[in-house]
Amino acid sequence: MLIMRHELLLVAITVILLLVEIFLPQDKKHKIILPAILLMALVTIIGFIPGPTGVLFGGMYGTSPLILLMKNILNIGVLIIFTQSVSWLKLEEQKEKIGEYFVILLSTLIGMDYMISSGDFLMFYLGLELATIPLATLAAFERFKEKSAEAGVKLIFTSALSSGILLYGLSMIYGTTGTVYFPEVSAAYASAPLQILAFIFFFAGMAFKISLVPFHLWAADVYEGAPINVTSYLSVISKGAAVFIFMIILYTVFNKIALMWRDVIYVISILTMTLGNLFAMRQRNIKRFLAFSSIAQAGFILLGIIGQSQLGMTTVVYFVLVYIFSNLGAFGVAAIISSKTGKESIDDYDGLYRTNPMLSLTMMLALFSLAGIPPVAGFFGKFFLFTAAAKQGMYILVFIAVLNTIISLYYYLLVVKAMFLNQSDRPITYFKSDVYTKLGLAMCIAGIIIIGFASPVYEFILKLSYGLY
Amino acid sequence: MFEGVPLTWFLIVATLMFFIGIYGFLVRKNLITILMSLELILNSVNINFVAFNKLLYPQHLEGMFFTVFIIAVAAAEASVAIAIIINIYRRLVNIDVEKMEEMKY
Amino acid sequence: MINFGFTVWIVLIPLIIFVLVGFFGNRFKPVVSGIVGTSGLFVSMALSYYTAYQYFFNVPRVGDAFQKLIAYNTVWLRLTEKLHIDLGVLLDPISVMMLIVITTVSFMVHLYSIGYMKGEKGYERFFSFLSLFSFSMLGLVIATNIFQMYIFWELVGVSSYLLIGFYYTKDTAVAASKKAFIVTRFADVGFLIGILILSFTTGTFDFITLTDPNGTAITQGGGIMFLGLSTMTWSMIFVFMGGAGKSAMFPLHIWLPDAMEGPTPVSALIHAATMVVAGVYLVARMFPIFHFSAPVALDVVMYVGAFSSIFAAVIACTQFDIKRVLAYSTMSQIGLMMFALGVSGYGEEAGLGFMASMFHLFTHAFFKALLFLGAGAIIHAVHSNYMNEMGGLRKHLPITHITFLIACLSIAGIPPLAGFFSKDEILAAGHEKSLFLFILGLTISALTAFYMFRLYFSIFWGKEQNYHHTPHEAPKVMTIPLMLLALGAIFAGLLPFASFVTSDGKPLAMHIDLAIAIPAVLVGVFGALTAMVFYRKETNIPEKISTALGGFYRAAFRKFYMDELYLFITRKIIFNYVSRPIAWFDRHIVDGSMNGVSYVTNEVSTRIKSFQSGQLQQYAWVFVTGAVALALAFIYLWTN
Amino acid sequence: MDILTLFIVIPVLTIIGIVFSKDHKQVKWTAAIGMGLQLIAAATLIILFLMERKAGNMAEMLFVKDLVWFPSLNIHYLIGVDGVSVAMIGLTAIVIFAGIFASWEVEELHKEFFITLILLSTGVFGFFISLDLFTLFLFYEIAVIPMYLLIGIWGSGPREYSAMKLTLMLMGGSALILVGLLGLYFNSNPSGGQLTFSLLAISKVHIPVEIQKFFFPFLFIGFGVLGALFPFHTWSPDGHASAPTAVSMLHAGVLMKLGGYGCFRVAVFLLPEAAHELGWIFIILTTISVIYGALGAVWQKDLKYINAYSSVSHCGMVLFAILMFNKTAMTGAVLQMISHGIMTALFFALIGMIYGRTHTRYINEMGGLMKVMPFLGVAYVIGGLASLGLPGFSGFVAEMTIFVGAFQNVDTFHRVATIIVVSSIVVTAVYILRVVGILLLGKINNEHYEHLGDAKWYERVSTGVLIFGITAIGLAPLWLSEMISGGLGPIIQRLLMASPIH
Repeated sequence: MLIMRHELLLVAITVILLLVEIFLPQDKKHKIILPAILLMALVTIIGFIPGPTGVLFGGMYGTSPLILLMKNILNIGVLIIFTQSVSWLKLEEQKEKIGEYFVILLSTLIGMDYMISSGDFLMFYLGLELATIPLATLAAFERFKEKSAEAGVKLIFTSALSSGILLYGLSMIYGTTGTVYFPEVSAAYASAPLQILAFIFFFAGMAFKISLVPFHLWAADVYEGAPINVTSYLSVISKGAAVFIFMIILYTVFNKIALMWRDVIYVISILTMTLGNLFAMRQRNIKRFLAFSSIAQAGFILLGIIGQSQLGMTTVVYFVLVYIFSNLGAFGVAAIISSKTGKESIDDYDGLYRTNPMLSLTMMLALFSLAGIPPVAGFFGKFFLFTAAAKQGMYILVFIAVLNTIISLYYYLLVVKAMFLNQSDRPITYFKSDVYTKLGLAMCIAGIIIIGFASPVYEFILKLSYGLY
Repeated sequence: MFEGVPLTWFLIVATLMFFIGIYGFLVRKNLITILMSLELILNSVNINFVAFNKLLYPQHLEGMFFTVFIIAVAAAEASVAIAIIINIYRRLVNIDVEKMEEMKY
Repeated sequence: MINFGFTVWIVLIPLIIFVLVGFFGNRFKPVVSGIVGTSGLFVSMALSYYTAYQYFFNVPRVGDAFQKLIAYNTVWLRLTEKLHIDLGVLLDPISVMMLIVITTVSFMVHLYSIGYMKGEKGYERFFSFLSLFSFSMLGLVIATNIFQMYIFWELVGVSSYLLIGFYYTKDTAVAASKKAFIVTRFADVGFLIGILILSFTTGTFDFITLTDPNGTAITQGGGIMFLGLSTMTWSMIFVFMGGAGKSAMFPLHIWLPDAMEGPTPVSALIHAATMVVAGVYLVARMFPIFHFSAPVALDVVMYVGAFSSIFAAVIACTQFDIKRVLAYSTMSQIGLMMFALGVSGYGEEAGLGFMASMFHLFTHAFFKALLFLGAGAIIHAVHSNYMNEMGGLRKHLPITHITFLIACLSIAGIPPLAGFFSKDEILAAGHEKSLFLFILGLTISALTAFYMFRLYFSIFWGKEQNYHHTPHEAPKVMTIPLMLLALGAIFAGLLPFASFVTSDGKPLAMHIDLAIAIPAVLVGVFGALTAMVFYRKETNIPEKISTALGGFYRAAFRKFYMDELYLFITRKIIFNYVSRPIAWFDRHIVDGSMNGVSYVTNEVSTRIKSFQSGQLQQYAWVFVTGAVALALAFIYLWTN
Repeated sequence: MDILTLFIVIPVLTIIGIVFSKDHKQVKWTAAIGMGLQLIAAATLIILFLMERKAGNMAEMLFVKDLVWFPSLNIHYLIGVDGVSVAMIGLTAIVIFAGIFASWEVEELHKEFFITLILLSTGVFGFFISLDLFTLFLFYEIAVIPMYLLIGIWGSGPREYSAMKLTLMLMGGSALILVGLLGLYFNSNPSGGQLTFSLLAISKVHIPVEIQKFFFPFLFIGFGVLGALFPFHTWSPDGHASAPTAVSMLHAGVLMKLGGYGCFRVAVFLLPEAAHELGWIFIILTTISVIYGALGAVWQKDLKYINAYSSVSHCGMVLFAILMFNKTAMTGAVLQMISHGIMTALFFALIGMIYGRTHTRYINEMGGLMKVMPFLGVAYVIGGLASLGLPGFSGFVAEMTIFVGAFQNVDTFHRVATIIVVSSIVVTAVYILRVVGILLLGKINNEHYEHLGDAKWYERVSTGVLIFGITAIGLAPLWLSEMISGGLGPIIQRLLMASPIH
């Protein structure tokens, strides 16, 4: 019972929120915000309490300390997103749908938890679908904006197609190995052509979720169309979860054909980093800009996965943690600005420092962390990723990755330039942000600054990741 | 009556359905018909699963379970897709997939 | 044997004055800094006379040769294990002689400029720079090692730059000072390369080990051949290049005439007596190496010296600016000194050339300084530099007239005066080497006599010009140095110079060989008479002769177009065809390539913009083809 | 709290002090006091170091402190100093102290200006004391990034363009260094033991020559980009021209020395065989950059460009001397780093002050300023003569050590390169005197320059400190050169062992 505590707790609070939402009168819907955040905080804290781990449902569901850590990281991310979406939820259009937002978000989180701790492809598929389908509704959340509707359509259709291709791959796996349980599949797996086809189709399905290059085209439009908090959720939590399960499956199920998928990832990561950066250079809309930046970051994460070692796994988990804090920092600022002033273009950020300095400092720190500049955590994250890749002797790949960090530094500095250097006659006027946003941004800044220097964080992850490999 | 039909025939039919579905997805203009081609893809995978389970590994029924769940999930997916299509229709008064390109480059 | 530690003060006093006057001069009345500067120099002069007396008379001699004494030495900078730069005081005949010359002339010039510079703006700045110059020149002379000499060599170059550019509001003065510094700087690079080669082959900077005839440096220095000449010869040629730059020898002489832009006392001190002889002193200091290890370099010294001397003498005859005439005469006389060193051998008798050159340096310092100070007094009175604007001044400036005459006689080599003795020794040394050189020497002395007396007669005799206010004799404080220097010019020749300063330290019997003396005097008198005929009264003979000589005269007058050549090289070649293209290259090619990289990335990103077309089906198409392509590629790769 | 970490703590405390100070005056004085303390700390460090050495403590690194940071990757906060790094810390302290006084009149966002400036200097101090490659790289990047904000916000002219170009090129360099560091890390223990980032440990290990030859270009060009190696120097003229005074002082004076120090401490010390093999390529590049920088400076019109090109030339000389692989030349390289650091800082300070008065940096528009501002004029002439290599100033000491050191190599290739570099001092003389002649001497060609004021007290402090620095080293260089050459023992020994007997 206790083994599945993360999912059960989430289900519990979802049900509680549903009940609360039913009994709230029409005009008091915003009352649900405080309990939702408190409950989420409670779940996050309880998640950290060490407890038993093991296998349930005859191998379909299995947890290990690392998987628990991954779930806790996702919980922290969702908590920050909740705090950041408050000012958006209080707007006029979302007044009566606040409860739905929380419930749907939590259900996708439950789906991700199941996906991460899945022991066989069926549970993995169910978790995946539970994580993606509700997201489409969230993407289309703002009913009065065409962009949001278009984003919803694009998301639901491409995700359906990708799950179709994924399933075709799974069926081939089942066909060739006769089983869907991970341990048995990995035992029976050889590099027969059909099995390679199956792996590639599985890879395509996952690549869609992590928005790796040939499968990333949906990301930019959906990120731009969806409401900003949903975009941050998509780019951080859904991508993080997908990365986690992708890595686990690669290391456990497909370890027999490790040499093969290492080359696949080598090619894809170069493509992703370069194309992500090339597109991000030209963006003027902050959401689309952060979309392409997160695509490029996905390319960097692949460097860790290519490490194929305990070091690789640790650096990926560590980088995702740092990535969550830095990305949510940037998205938090963009969210509060867009909800308060409706402005979403980088040119509107001109002269931001002179009007509200604290916001622009947070944005700068977040961007520097994304770019990998010391002393913030991003530098450590990126450096360790490169160490993992270099451990495999792939110095050329590291060099290409490092060149890409320079291009990424260029467009991150473009935003910093807008905020600090450019003068503007009508900058975004000063506004006070509410308590929740301040709390959310404070958590991000704390994360960015502390995780870098605090070596115990990295060491803790390393200790946990002995099991899997 | 299945004893006579070998596994390969099933696979051929499934693959054909799969690629017809993809072709439909890429070519059709109306969102609903795209949704239909999606269902086609999912059902082709069901055939695959059932065929493999029945003919190759009859002793335990993972394939069947898989198919049941796929059908359930496909239903959920279809319902959400149609809801969004209705939402699009309310906003753009048409559901031509080429018109939906406000966000690009 | 007395301790010569005090000699350090000879050098340090001018430095202290430079610092004091430099920082606090403008707080007091100008004349205060004048007095402070002059008294400081007086103390140095007294000390150096005392040192000379002690050195020449009280120091025991080994095998009756003067010994090189290290009075003081500290390590300034340690380079490699063997090579270290020290700062110290080295006393030996030539350095003590130079101490006397520098301090005396410097004191006279200090005294003179109290009067000359009265009323000038930046009076204290002038005196601080003068003491800076004296400090660096004294430092150069008493150097214990070649690197210390190089250090003070540069300091001398800078102080001459500062002093030439004293009237810094005058553009010509600024240009002249810049030219002087750059040309000497160019020569110093040669000097530095010479030092580097020398130090690498011999492994030491120290003069004593370097110049000891049977020391390690000379005996095994020859060694490796490089492009036909031994490394020692190469190093000596480069070292001489440094000396040639400072002493305005032929290829590097262009800065000396322009250096006349500086105030006249500066020209008197720097461009007559001290700085320009630094090159001669350098060759004298390194003479044993020149003689034993690099005879070829010695010949180079001789030819350069001879040619510069004749070249300058010819130009001097055509110039009208009296300071330019004196400048070219200095160049010619120094050419003679170099020539004398070039022809000299080593040892008692063979070292005649060496002794003659030093002797000429000694006497030349006095009468050339006198000539320049005299010229200063004349310019002070007439407010113009040009000969043709002067005439008949002997009535107005009696003292200057007499002292100027003595100096002219002395430089022309008329017997009782100092010039005769030293020039006679040079001609004797030249005679020993070869007859042709002796004749060359004679022609140079003739030309010298001619242009000196051309100068004398056209200033003091000839028609009186209409001066806007009648020229008045210079004040007392200016005429006293003139008279003292005149005494020097007269009696310096009588000193038994050979018993003190010789190539190997052993005294040399000095005798006047009539066979050389008579032709020299005759030639001198002949030159003077021709000048008298030309210029004593208003005649048109000079114009007729100059038109007769035609092209040659015009070329000589235009200084053989050397200035234009240098200007062409620096202005045209270096500026337009070297540094401008480099600046352009840097801005466009190197910088351009960096910008090009960023341009290409931007271009690529706009070009692939359409990849993200917004069409859902296009996304799906890329999705499927991507997956299928990946699958086919890896199936193909992995199955066979 | 050992003395070395003090160099990180003092700037951080100053930054905190500035954050809490209210008006412009308080900000300025906190910054000044902070950096004054830093200068005192540097002086005490030098004295302590010399006493320690005199007391016979011949350990390679002194005041070593080792805190484990990431146990699994064996990353330590390992700090320690030898002769060279003590000298560089002294240089940084002087330049930042003068920089603070040179930016006394920064009005716009003055609090942020001083914070970023001191953050930059923290990065530099950290760089010079750290012995662990990871911490070294961390401080290196901290020192580079504030440049963007400093040039971008407070700069002049095409500031965005040059700020972006400078940051991207320097980060490009640091990218190369990163690859090199990882290469070193993964080859730091061929016998299969615990991999380490520590400089001292890697220097004890023999890395196979093939691997060395692969990583040496990465490291040398990486650090060379900051040390103005020939093709990668183009950020320096633009960057300095549009940077504010204190920033270009600190940048040209100290940051460019980070490049030289990095080449010397990481590239050559840890990969000696590769240094010998590939050294000749970089000798050609550095010789070009020496002559190229000098000749480039002759043609420039803008004061800052002239100084920027001269910095390229002098820094090229530093890298050239490092590649000579003998003790004298390397001591000369470090001396040149220090002397050029102070000199360029002096030049940029004066240019800033002149620009503050005449509001133009084009030399033909100005003239005869000596009469109007004698103090600045004299200071400029002193700076010019020092950079010219006049004895009595540090320039001469450094250049002579380099030339004598460079001459120790016998083969003609080295000799020709040395002679070219030696002849560069003539070109230096040409452009220095050209500027002094046009700018200071001659008649005033613009009537409303007549009433320009001379240097205020804080400008005198700033230039005074720097001029004292140059003359002190120039007159009594023995203690400094002994200290530096003391620190060079191990690297020279390694180079000798590694040098192929040809």
